[in-house]
Amino acid sequence: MSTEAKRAPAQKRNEKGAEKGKPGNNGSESSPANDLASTTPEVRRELLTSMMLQRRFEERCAEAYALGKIGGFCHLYIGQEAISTGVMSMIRPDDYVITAYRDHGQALARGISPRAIMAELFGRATGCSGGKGGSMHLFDSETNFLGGHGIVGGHIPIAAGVGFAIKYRRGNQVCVCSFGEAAVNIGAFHEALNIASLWDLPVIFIIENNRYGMGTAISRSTANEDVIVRARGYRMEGESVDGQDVFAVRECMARAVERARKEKRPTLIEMRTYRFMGHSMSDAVSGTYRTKDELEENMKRDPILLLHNRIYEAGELTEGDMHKIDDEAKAIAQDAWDFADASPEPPLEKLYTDVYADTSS
Amino acid sequence: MSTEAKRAPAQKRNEKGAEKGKPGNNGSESSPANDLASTTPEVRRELLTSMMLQRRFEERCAEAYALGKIGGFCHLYIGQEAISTGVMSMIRPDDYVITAYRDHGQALARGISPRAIMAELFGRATGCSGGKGGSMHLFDSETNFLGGHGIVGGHIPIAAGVGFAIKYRRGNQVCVCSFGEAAVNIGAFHEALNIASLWDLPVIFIIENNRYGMGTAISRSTANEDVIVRARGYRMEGESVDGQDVFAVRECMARAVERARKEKRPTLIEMRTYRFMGHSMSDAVSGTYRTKDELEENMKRDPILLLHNRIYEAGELTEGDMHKIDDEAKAIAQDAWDFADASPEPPLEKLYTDVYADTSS
Amino acid sequence: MAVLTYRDALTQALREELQRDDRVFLMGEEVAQYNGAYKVSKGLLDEFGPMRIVDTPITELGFAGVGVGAAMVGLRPIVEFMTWNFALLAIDEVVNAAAKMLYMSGGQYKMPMVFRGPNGTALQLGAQHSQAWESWLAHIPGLKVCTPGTPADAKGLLKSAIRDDNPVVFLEGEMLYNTKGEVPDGEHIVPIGQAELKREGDHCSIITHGKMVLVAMKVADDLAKEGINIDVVDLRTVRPIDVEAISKSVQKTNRAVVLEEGWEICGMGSQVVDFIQRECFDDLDAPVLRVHQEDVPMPYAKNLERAAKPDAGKTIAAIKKVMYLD
Amino acid sequence: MAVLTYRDALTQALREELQRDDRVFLMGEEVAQYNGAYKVSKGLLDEFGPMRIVDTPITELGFAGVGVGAAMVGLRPIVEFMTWNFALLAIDEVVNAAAKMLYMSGGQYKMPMVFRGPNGTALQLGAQHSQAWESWLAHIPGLKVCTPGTPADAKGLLKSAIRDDNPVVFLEGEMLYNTKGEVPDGEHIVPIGQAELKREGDHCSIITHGKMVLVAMKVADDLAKEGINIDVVDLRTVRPIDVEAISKSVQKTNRAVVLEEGWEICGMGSQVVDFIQRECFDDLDAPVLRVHQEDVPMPYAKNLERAAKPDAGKTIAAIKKVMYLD
Ligand SMILES: Cc1ncc(C[n+]2csc(CCOP(=O)(O)OP(=O)(O)O)c2C)c(N)n1
Ligand SMILES: Cc1ncc(C[n+]2csc(CCOP(=O)(O)OP(=O)(O)O)c2C)c(N)n1
Ligand SMILES: [Mg+2]
Ligand SMILES: [Mg+2]
Repeated sequence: MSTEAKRAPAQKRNEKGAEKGKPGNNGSESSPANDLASTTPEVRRELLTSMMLQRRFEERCAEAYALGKIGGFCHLYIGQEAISTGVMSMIRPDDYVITAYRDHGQALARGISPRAIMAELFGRATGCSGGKGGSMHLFDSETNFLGGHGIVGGHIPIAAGVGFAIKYRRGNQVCVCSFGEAAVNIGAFHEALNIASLWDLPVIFIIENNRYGMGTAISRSTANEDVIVRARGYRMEGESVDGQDVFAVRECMARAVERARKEKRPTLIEMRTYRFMGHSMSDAVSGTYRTKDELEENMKRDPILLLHNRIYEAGELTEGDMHKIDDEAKAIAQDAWDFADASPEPPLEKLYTDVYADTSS
Repeated sequence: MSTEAKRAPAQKRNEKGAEKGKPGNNGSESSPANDLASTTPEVRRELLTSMMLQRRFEERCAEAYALGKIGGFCHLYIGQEAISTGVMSMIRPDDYVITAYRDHGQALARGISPRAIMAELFGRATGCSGGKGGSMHLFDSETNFLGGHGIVGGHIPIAAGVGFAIKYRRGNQVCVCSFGEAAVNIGAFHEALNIASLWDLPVIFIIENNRYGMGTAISRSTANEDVIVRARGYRMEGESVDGQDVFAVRECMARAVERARKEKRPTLIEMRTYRFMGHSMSDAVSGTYRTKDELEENMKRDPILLLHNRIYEAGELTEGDMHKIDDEAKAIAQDAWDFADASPEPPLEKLYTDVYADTSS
Repeated sequence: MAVLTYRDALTQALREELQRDDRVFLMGEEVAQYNGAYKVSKGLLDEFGPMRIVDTPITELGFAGVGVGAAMVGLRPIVEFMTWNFALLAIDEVVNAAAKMLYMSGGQYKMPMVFRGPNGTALQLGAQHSQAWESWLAHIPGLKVCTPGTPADAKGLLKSAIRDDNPVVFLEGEMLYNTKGEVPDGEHIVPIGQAELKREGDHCSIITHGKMVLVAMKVADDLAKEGINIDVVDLRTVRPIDVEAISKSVQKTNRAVVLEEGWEICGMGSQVVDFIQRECFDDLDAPVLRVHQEDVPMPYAKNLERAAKPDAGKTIAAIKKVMYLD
Repeated sequence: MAVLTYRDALTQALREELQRDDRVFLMGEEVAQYNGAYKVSKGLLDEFGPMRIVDTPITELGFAGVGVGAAMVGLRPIVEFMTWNFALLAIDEVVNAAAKMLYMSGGQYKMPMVFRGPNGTALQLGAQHSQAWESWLAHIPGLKVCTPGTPADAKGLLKSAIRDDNPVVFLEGEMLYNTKGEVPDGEHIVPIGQAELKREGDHCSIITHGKMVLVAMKVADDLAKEGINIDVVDLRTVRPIDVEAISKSVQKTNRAVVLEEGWEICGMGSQVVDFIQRECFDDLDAPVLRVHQEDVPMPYAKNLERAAKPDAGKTIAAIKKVMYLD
């Protein structure tokens, strides 16, 4: 099916708003994992395009936040883009995705329209959550994007529930659930992983280990820093992978997806990454909890740079192509900004809608 | 220090109510674990006495419950007495004990007066909790018995807090916290164990694995039945032991107590046991969830029988001695019953006291 | 009409809805193999199998979240809490997830689910097992809250709750399970949000719900002998709350006592009083009085527990006070 | 008197009590190395060290329980929740353990501890991060609940809370931390349970607490210009609640509006209304009206959020209504 894998990136998935820069779906059921993860120049270019879009998009988010166009908490994903892009590139449109509050990158990589996302951050009626959710609560039923959740760990049992529904309906989708490394200490993580393994639910739990929960290093929050060991406690397959390497992410996702679709078993994956910005726009980038040196050291492993170099050295793209990809990303981000900025605020009567559905079965 | 170990059993610890049938304290700091756990005929006799008291006492509880003298939920410990007795025999009076709602055996073994316990079960003013707690909430500040808690897992973080206080004061006590195997799946267990290991707290967490949580076999609640594997996830020492063998319990407790006092490290211990009665007095002993055969098979490993045989075969006690121990236990239980039955209900004004302490620092 | 226990009425509702819609499933501790801690799900495992009658580990937060996730993608979970005391551990999933999902997602994700189980005090279960949570749950927009006091309402409301596309909190009573009452045969539905005038009288209104409905009816019987006629308004659901039914009764009787099982401060009764004084300010001949649990954790001792609970005696005293008969 | 921010007043109280009693310690997420998510514990790690200023993992249930255990054996923990929204995960330890321990143990185990952190709405934080919990917490016997609205009350009440031998819930306001006010120099203590008349007027009473005190003062200023004089009763603590202060004010003004940040149903205001109609039935010239958050989860969009919150405009409208000026 590597042909499908090849064709997939072209496939357009999202209906809302703009039509630009989404990575495709390389999911498949029959072929061996390695095949699935293997890439072609075209796929590699799509991956870079996806990561670049997230980067440029969030740079504009930072700008908009400074201008007061975005309010509340705004958690940027910059530095972790290889994970969202690698993960989303390995699943199907009918699979499910759920994540925490650091959700811009996941949402873009999944294929929610940049316009709808930016409009949501601006609190506009055209936002993917109608302006009611905000940065932490991006939702999009068309791409099975189940949010955007603000309570650390709170969405992990929800992911198990989605897995339960898939099993209940004898479906072969998977549910991908990502969260930070600091969330592994909270009860919801523990309860959900036990249930997912006990009941054989097709859920892929992804720990995005960026080494800090706000200002707390993993060594100060987690008794056993080798978090993946916990998988054994739940009789679950566990893997650790370099989250800055999009190819490594894809390979291990391929195994997890196969496991979920074929064996109906969950997987816990630790993806080692690093947060290049502050915890949120209102937090310092470095300071009491991490040094500038550490930051700079880690920025040398910028996932976009790594992928760029791989592609460039392979001679697949010229400087010109690179600039084109970058310019496109910037253009999409600009388009999203313009769209959001021109969009109306939600009408006041919306305040009282969506509290209750007026339907029943 | 084995002399101290020998003398200890005689030592009387509790002030409240009757003065009978408490196991002693063989705790110590300097001698190797094996020494500590080693027993003499006198100690073995004390252990049997302690276990026999719990058995006879709870047989009367069942009777009192049937007569309506005890109300609410009443969870009997029958079949698990080697654990309470073995554990309590290895700690000091200044150590702390906290457990769940199945607390009669732990309370008796710790040395709370049988009178005060039975009076509590009868809901009388002379009860160890003034009649306000009941079967699930036995408390006794004189023996550092911190309850008696009814929310599954709820007391596990509390135990970590006691360990924190010991560390805060640079003390060398330990806190012993026991709970059922079904509690290992709940968030509070997970959060507490991570904290206890992360902060080096002197807490001994004991899983009393009687294989069922109410009507649910461990295989239906716990993804990895080998629960002790979880200890690794918290970088914690873990041990499994035959909870029907009081000597095995003492030996592994000796190691855990040393670890807590000297290395200030927590331990997770699985003690394999079996519940001979129904989950509570209102639940069936066997039925949809376990067979009569399984029950009978397990009753062959009655911890009291096992200890009795060991002692008897060693020729340390005659039939006569045995009867004497049993008669004493029955007499203490009868005395507790009479004391409780003759005790007054709490005066009505007590309804409004103890809601708030009227003191401040 | 058949006479059923409250328990059997609930079991019937569950069975009928499980038969009617295969997206409906029941999940909770001991609901399957054990037939339910209080036997409400008796026989359902045999009829519907382990995929639809699901025993869970003791992980309230976890399985409440599983329910939320399943509801998000179109199943219709019924999450049973063995008792609502344990639901405190899961309250984040109920309040921060289930109640807000439709709103946060701008209307994209409905939550067709029910959270149910026994609420309030049984007998001598002590402080941690004897709490009534309706005022907490009614506080939360996004939730609906049912508090049936009779077998007929238990069946009719549970069927409505299961069919509702919103998260519905369904509060039962351990002490109610064995009570009996007539239940209409065939399809019996009680709409959420409608109170019922369970007894007519023009001297004083008792506004109540849930378990306390039985106490109110007894009080009405006792006082009838003294020639005092009580209007008993059973709210049946406390969110949404039927303000019109309350006003109608108080405008007729000009006097009201609000009876509830839980604690006083910010209890359901305080909200009912607020509605009454706003809607019936000029109708009231006396301040509205409330009867509720004493402001203490529930004690174990039988005599103390009895004294702590609201009862007929306290209610009658309150009624005589608002009627200036004391 | 020094002029301090609400934040600095809290920091002062913490520092003074940490110095006064070495059994006192502060525990929570980011309280130490990060100086607190809202910088309330700034500098305390340097002064008191890591054993007394303790960073915790993100495990609200776990560290709240750690606080309970430490308090049980004689320490005096101050447990900080980064915000009270997250405390829902820990509510079992607050309600079922801390609030009941003294009672369940028949008076043997005191709970000298404080649970504190920001409560209510900030700016555009969305549904899961914008909730006011005082009515839930005030519902629970065994807890005391403080809701200071000014720097002086923040300092004085926090010191009382830390010295109290009972579990005290201390609700701060993210939007209050930067507000300034005069704080008495030296040992300044505000007793728990005493309201303060923050403004005198005889036309109408505003009963409020916490963040809304500032709104009430603004309303009083605005209305003064129209010749309407408002009595502003700041409850300061909502459990225990100073019913006498409420009655005194309403008996003088014969009119009242209850202003709170949270939701309507079973909110604090409903309880205040209940007290008023019982204590001041014959004094009232109009029904008591309430101002509160709209009955919806908090939306993110700026315009919707503004419309959802209680504010001066809504409060003035309510006052004019009870004064029949509309
Ligand atoms: C239950 C809960 N506690 C605290 C918070 C505040 N908070 C938001 S994010 C965060 C850090 C989470 O770190 P991590 O899980 O590693 O994810 P990351 O931010 O690094 O992506 C904290 C403490 C919260 N949202 N929920
Ligand atoms: C949080 C919570 N959920 C459910 C219950 C009801 N309950 C009481 S005991 C029990 C079973 C616990 O089993 P286990 O932990 O193995 O202890 P055991 O009873 O076997 O000693 C349950 C489900 C409870 N008390 N607390
Ligand atoms: Mg992190
Ligand atoms: Mg068990």
